[in-house]
Parts: sequence; C-alpha cells; structure tokens
Amino acid sequence: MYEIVEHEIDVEKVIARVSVPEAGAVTTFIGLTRNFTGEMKVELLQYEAYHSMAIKMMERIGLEAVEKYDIRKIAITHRIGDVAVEEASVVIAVSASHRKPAFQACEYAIDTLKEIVPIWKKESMTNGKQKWIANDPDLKKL
Amino acid sequence: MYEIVEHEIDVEKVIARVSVPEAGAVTTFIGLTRNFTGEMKVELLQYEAYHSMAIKMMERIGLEAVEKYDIRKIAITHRIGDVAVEEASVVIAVSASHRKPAFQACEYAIDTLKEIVPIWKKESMTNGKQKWIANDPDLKKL
Amino acid sequence: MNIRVLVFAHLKELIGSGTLDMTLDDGATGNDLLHELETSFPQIKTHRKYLKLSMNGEYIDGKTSIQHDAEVAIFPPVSGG
Amino acid sequence: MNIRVLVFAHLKELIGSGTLDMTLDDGATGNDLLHELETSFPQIKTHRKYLKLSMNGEYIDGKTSIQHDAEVAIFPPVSGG
Repeated sequence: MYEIVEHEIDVEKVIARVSVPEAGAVTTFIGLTRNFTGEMKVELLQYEAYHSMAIKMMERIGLEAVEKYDIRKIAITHRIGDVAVEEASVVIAVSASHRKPAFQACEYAIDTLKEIVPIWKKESMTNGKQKWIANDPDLKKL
Repeated sequence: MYEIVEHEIDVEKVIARVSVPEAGAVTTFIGLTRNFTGEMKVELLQYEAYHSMAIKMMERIGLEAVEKYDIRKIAITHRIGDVAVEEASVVIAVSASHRKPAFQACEYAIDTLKEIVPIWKKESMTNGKQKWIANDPDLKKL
Repeated sequence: MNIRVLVFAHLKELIGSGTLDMTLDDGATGNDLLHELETSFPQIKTHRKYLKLSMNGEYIDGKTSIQHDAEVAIFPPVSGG
Repeated sequence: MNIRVLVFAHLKELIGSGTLDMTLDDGATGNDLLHELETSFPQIKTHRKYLKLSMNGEYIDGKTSIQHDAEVAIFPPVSGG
C-alpha cells in the first residue's frame, strides 16, 4: 500500500489498491510539478528519499488515518528522481463507505506526508538555477 | 468537461481533462456502488438522468466552484444505466495551484451534485427487491 | 394552453410514462400543474409535497407561471452521485 | 563508539557524501552528534538548528542517546509531496 517508485505513477493502480466492495467513495490526491514557482519557470523537480524511513512514516500515516477517520483503505505512492512539469510526484487514494471521512483522511495524509516523510525536492529552473525546497514556509531561507 | 456516459468511467481521462502546467494539485472524488445498504445486499444501482438539465446543473457547479475556490479546472462525469458493485457512478476531478482549494472545491462539487443535479438511482438487491433512493435523509420514506 | 411535461424516476413509474400532454389555463403556475397532475394521477398524492419542478432546465417554485413553449419537468428529489 | 551516519538532500551536498563514519563518546546524544558534525563541517553551521535527527527510522530529539548499533540519520526539513 506504500511505495516509492522511480517511474511515472499509474493513478488507476493506486486507486485499485484501495478498492473494496464496501467502499462508496474513493478520494485521491495527486501532487504534480508546477511550471512556475513565484516568477521562476520550473523545468523539473528532483526528489530524493530516505527510503526505509519514508516507507515507515507512510505506514504510520496510513495507520493514523484509519484510526482517526472512518475509512476502509489508504494507499500512498511517492515518486523519486526527476519529475517534469505536469507529472505526478505523489498519489494518495483513500476508500470509505462515505465521502466525508474519505476527503478528511486524504487531506490529513498529504498534510502529514509533507511534515514527516523524509523526502526532499530540489527545483531546477529553466535558467539553470537549482534550489532545495522546504515545505515549512518559515524555512524558505534554507 | 461535463458529461453523462452509459459505460464504465475512465478515471485517467477525467483527470487528464483538468491537467494544466500551472496545477500543483489534483483531487478526485469517485462515487461507487457499495455492496450493502444497511442490512440489504446490493446487486447494482440503476441511474436515470434528465440529461439536458443534468449537464446544465453540472456546468453551474463547475462555474460556482471556480468562483468560490482558487482552482484551475474541474471535470465531472456521471454514469447512467446499471452500475455494479465496485464500479464508479461519478468521477469529479479538480486541478489547482495548491491542495487546499482543490480539496474544498471537489467536496463542494459532489455535495452540490447530490443536491441539484437531476439524476436518480434505484437500488436492486440480491433478493430481487428494488427501491428508489433519495439523497436527502429526511426523504428516505419516499 | 397545451404543454408536454417530462417526468422521471419514481414518478415516471407511478404514472407509467415519461411524458405527459396536459392542458392548463393560460397563466397557470407550477402549483396548478401539480394540482392537475394529482387530479389525473391520484396515486402521486403522498409524493406531491416532495416533487420538484423545472422549466427550461432551471428549478422553479410553485408560484412561477408556466410558459406554453417551455420545456417543463416534474421529478422526485434527486439521488445522483 | 564508531557509528555510521546517513545524510540527505542539501546536507549531503554541503558535506559531499551520503554517509559519514564518526567517532563519539559512549552515551553521546543527538546534540553531541550535531556538535561533532559541525566541528568537522563548519559549512553546516547556519543550518544546524533546522536539522532533523532519526534513529532506526524514528525521529529523535537532541537529548536522546545514540545507540552504537543503530541506523542514525541527519537531514534538512522534509519537502516531499
């Protein structure tokens, strides 16, 4: 249910992992590389993971989501390496009997992933500049 | 961006419709036929639409979502006819620069669709019974 | 005036048809239409207060006047999704 | 004790390697480890207060004692998603 891949993410496959006959609702979140960050044109993002700990933290997010919200299943796939504009870096899918907890758990999962899962991204601009990113807005100076 | 189909919904195609280089986030909602409603085992749902008005109401939902939330694009596909357990009856996809409005708009769209889009479903149980459904819980007696 | 009314879902089953040709007074309202429907089809009586009306693809209330050339529909509360 | 420390992302680039072999006193804490790292690599000084520590795949704070056989990692704030 939790994986780190080095190729394009197949969204249907991630959704298929959470499919159960009891599910009336599936929500998904897809994070993609945007073409601009402020004024700068982005060429691609490069992701790096501390693989074993990242899987462990994604598992924890899944367990917590199931504890907190009335959901059936959750799956998280994160891509590493180069991710071009319009390509997905992360896909999260959540199934539930009803839609409200499916939305809540999906948002909880991406919010928490951005806080605790040891994966980092570096932006490469079309002008050749590169910059490591911090999700925490207070740390943008890093 | 708004369609009513009589065959299985291709989730990737609905997502592709909202893909833009400015989007950092895509959220989707998939509504599926569940295997149980209370104690009764469901075989399939049969959906019927007032086609022209349903499309008009889906367009309105999309326009309102774009007005209310900072999103890029929204697509809604609803299936009619027989929808078996684990199959999707509706898929909504929303793209946005950031994830928060993408989640909000997606939830707004499905909530509003269930209120105003003239589509109806009848449950067929495995024991042969059939029942028209009302989304409004106060109208369950209908 | 003569109008054709579309009906859907449970209401269609109760009435036995998806379209109805009805004769209404000029200037008749949505409520008049529902009243006429109930007179012709008493079996819908228990559902009448839940029924929704639309004209040209927009919801209308019972006080709205029906236009003779409009597409009018009557249906139960929606349950899509 | 001799430990091998994993480093990632910006920190890996600053240090020039993804793994470091370090010698610490027995019972040394996360803060001791960071201090030792800063002594060897003064270029990380401005980042030190942001750095995260983990042991065996769990976040630890600076007061936690480092176990000699644990997998220890130091890295900048995460930015996945």
